[in-house]
Amino acid sequence: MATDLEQARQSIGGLSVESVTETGEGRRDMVVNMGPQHPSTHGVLRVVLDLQGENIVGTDVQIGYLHRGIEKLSEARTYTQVIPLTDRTDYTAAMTGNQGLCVAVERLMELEVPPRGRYIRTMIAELQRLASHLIWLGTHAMDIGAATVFLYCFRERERILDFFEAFSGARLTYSYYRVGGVAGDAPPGILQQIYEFTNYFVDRLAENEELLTGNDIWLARTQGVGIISAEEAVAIGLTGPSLRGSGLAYDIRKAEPYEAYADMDFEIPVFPDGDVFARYRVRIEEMKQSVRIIRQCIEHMPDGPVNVQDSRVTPPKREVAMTHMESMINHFMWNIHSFPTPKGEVYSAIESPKGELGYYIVSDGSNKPYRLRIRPPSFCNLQALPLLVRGQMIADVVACIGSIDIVLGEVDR
Amino acid sequence: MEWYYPFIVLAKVVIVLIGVSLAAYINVYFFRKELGRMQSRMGPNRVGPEGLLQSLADAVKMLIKEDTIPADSDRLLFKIGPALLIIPIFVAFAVVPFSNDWSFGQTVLHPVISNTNVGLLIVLALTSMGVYGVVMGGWASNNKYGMMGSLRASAQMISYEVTLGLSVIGVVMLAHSLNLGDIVEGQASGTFATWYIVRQFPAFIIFFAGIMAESARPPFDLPEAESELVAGYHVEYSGARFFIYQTAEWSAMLLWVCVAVILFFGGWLPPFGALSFIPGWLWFIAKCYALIFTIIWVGATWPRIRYDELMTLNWKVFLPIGIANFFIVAAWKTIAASLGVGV
Amino acid sequence: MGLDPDALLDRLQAHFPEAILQRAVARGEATALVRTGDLVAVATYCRDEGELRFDHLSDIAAVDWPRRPERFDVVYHLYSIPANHRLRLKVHAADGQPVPTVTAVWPAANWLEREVYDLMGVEFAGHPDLRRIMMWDDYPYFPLRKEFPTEGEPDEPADYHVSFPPGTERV
Amino acid sequence: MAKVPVAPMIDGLKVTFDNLFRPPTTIQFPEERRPEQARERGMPVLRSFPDTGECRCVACGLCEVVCPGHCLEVHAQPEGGDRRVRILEAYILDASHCLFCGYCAAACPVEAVVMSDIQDMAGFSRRNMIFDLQQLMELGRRFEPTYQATKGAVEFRLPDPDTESGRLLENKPLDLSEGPVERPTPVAVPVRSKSV
Repeated sequence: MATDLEQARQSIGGLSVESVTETGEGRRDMVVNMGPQHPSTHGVLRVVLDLQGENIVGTDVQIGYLHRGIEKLSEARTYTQVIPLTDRTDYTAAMTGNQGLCVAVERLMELEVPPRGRYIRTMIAELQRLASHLIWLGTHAMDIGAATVFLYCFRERERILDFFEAFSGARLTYSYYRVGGVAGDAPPGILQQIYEFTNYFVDRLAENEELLTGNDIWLARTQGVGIISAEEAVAIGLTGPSLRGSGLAYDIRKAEPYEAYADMDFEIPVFPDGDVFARYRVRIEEMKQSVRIIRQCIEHMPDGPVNVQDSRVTPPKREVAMTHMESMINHFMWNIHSFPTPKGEVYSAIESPKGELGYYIVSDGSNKPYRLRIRPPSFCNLQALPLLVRGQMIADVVACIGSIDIVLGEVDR
Repeated sequence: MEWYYPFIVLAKVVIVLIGVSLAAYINVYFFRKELGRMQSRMGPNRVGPEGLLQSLADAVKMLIKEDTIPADSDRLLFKIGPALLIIPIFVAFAVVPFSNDWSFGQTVLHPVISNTNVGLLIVLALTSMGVYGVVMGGWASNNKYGMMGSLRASAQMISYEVTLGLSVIGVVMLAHSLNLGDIVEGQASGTFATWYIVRQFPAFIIFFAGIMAESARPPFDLPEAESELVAGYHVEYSGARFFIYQTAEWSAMLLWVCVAVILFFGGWLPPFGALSFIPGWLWFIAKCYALIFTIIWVGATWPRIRYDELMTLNWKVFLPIGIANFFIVAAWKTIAASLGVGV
Repeated sequence: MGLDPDALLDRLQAHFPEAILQRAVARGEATALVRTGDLVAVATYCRDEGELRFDHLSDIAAVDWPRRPERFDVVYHLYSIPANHRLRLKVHAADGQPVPTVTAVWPAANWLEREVYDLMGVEFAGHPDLRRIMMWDDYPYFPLRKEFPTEGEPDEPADYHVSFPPGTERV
Repeated sequence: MAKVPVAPMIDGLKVTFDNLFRPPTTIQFPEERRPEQARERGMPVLRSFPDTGECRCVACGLCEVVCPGHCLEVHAQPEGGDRRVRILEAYILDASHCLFCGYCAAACPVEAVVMSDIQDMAGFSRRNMIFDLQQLMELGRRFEPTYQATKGAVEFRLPDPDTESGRLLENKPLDLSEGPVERPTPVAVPVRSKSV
């Protein structure tokens, strides 16, 4: 167990946390590679921990094991073809990956999605938030040792995936959003089922909360663990529920409403403590708010088209494709060339379940993005991990990783 | 002493060994099934009817798997680690009485291998030995997670030995004996009101937590906490040696449950005199499984406790309660003796 | 929303008449091209000035324009949580010309700059820990540059893609 | 852990105990399956005409173009010296690169390639994931009844019947007076299919 001083890398996000590796009390006994194969690093995260006993004196987070070059691949694909790639970024919330891209392209092309499309997209996004938070809750609880919650959460999530399958035909990589709308209108009867599901879900969420929120062991494991102050959180780039757990009410759904969020009545849960428990509470309360939004969407679901009425971006109908020479040419041209976008650049951010999901698109006027940059919330949130775990124990590292809700597919892209 | 006496002992040993091993596998099945149903799953249901042969299939699988020894490990310690854990536990079953005495005419058969006067001490002493197996296994595997697991295990088991020992002192003082059979007889009055769980409830809570920590059941499964230490002290073990570790863990739980039933739940005694037509060994088994059910239930519900909290809980909560319990029982006995009241 | 884009840029230009080389407003987004040497000063001003208060660095991206002498755009997306407005800062950088780091202004820039360095090859002067972050340490290319082929460099280890001429028997 | 475990922990025990008596939510997968959704996007397969057994594919190559994963290959040969007539020579799907996005099915003008309900594909070799024309047609024949049953809902990209997006130029509305044809046939275009 010789300590390799060469590995003493202190990557602590530029904040001045003094290195305690080799001096005096902060002596390091052991270097442990947590990951890339470890049950609770949520994929292929590698955390190099400098340990003194079970206490952590240094952290180096290493990523890149899942890097697939999605940004590079996008440059060789039309905007429509990029949509399936965005599924593969945050695969626990693939809908929001689609959504982020589509909102950005719509902003680039200055399109206005019709109301029904916006409502469906909002509802789907909130269902996706539920599904994503359920995975987070399950894995977070399992990391802390409550394996039962994990299975309960997946039980509820299956129901949501059933809805997604009815909408899109897939259970994980949906590719459901389209530029200017969605791929298809809601199947008949599904809205009623979703409404009934929300009632069921609220009960089940209360059950999960009973297992965790008041439990003394859970409190002992989460309260006062992984504290990050609001100033530090902003400085290190935390967004989403992780930031709101530090007491800052920054939510893009309120700050810069997109889709139909301007019409919705909901609150932004904020807890000021900045510890693991606060972030847990934020997400639990957020699920309740998501249920509210879903219900409002269904109650006020407008009629009409779900796609923008613009022949530039809306795919032609197949029925007419084979009836007329020109319509067939149009069909082929649209499918081969997709649609061009005006020259320019746009940065559009949406509130994904993990935080601020930004798409920066530079267009050179062609049908493919000249440069497509994804601002991944997980990536920026993971950067805060060394701050969260200072002075904690190994068991807390696991709790902290869970509490910032990272997905390595999005971190590495 | 009759000539056949050694054969009877030998027969008892064989029966207990087989019975304990069998019970360990039944427990694994019971555990999986109960956990499955609590988690809205089905549990094993593929191998055999209702999955009854799942544990057997797992055992066969583990026994025929390749047995790997990591490079640069301490091969000797790595090999004897599992044995050091399992042997003391099986030996300790020698002093556990499973039922009341059976009489065949003139002959009385004690359903215990060794009806010794210091049975409880032997159990405590032997189970303390088990920690060496864990420490050796974890340390010899030359794995950091294994070492941390074994460090945690040693600290946890040694600490909880203390409170465990302390919690049974009250029972021993009330029963005036360290013989496990006598402790059960000390609770006999026809109803469950004289069981020591009623008179020694705080001691039982400590004892219960202690046995969960000793047998590393969740929420005290820190030595092998899979989300932190991957698999803890047996992270490098595979095949037959892993199988021995698993068997030892389940047997240890069984042993502790048996002891708990004897100490606090009146062993084979029925809860009401009217129910005494049911044989004692059935009562014993029923009580054991009720306790195992509870252990699994708690493990399925509560999150894992953190290492420092585990220690805090032991030394700052359980130890003072145990000491207070000891003094209260001692004072009560002294007062009662001076008043001439039986206890 | 907070300040409108034009007012934002006016304020910035008033304070840095030299350093702001260009300004643009498109689709409600304000963009300022900053002289590379003045980046840290502008960034600090953006963060600290009373009405701007860009406390949140959303993103750092780099865009490659191979035919331009200063071929890289490094793009900083700023957001102000208290004031709720956004600003895009841009600097130009030639190949091999380092860009001053903003890690001292926003610690969040640490990984973002590392990623830009890793994938685009823009160096950041003064960065505390400029290592590769996605690719492995001795990887020889910068994969997001335009000259890097999408399918990977030819001398990389062969990937799993197999081409199947028609009639190939399936194994 | 300064406090003694209190009521909330007992509440948690109640939850797990309640679940002990609820029916399990899992299903026994290979024997039981979830009800299939009409829009299910499984593996792409090729349909053929039931009467002649010929593949519907007209070798236009549109699916190859729209595929984001570049997993489709359509090989066509001009018949004789006539460049206007293309014969489908080979159709190769590399399912290990397939994203299951359904773009090929959406783009196909003759509904030849469709997304089937085949979800459980597994093989011991990467080459097992490569399907040729005959295999895709065989799978398509098996899928045909399901396709007919769920056809309406599979129509995946038609958000609104009022969308006049079929027109080529915005100022030149399309004449739809003929009404939609009942079954699109390859005869309508100057290409024809021929299975190899």
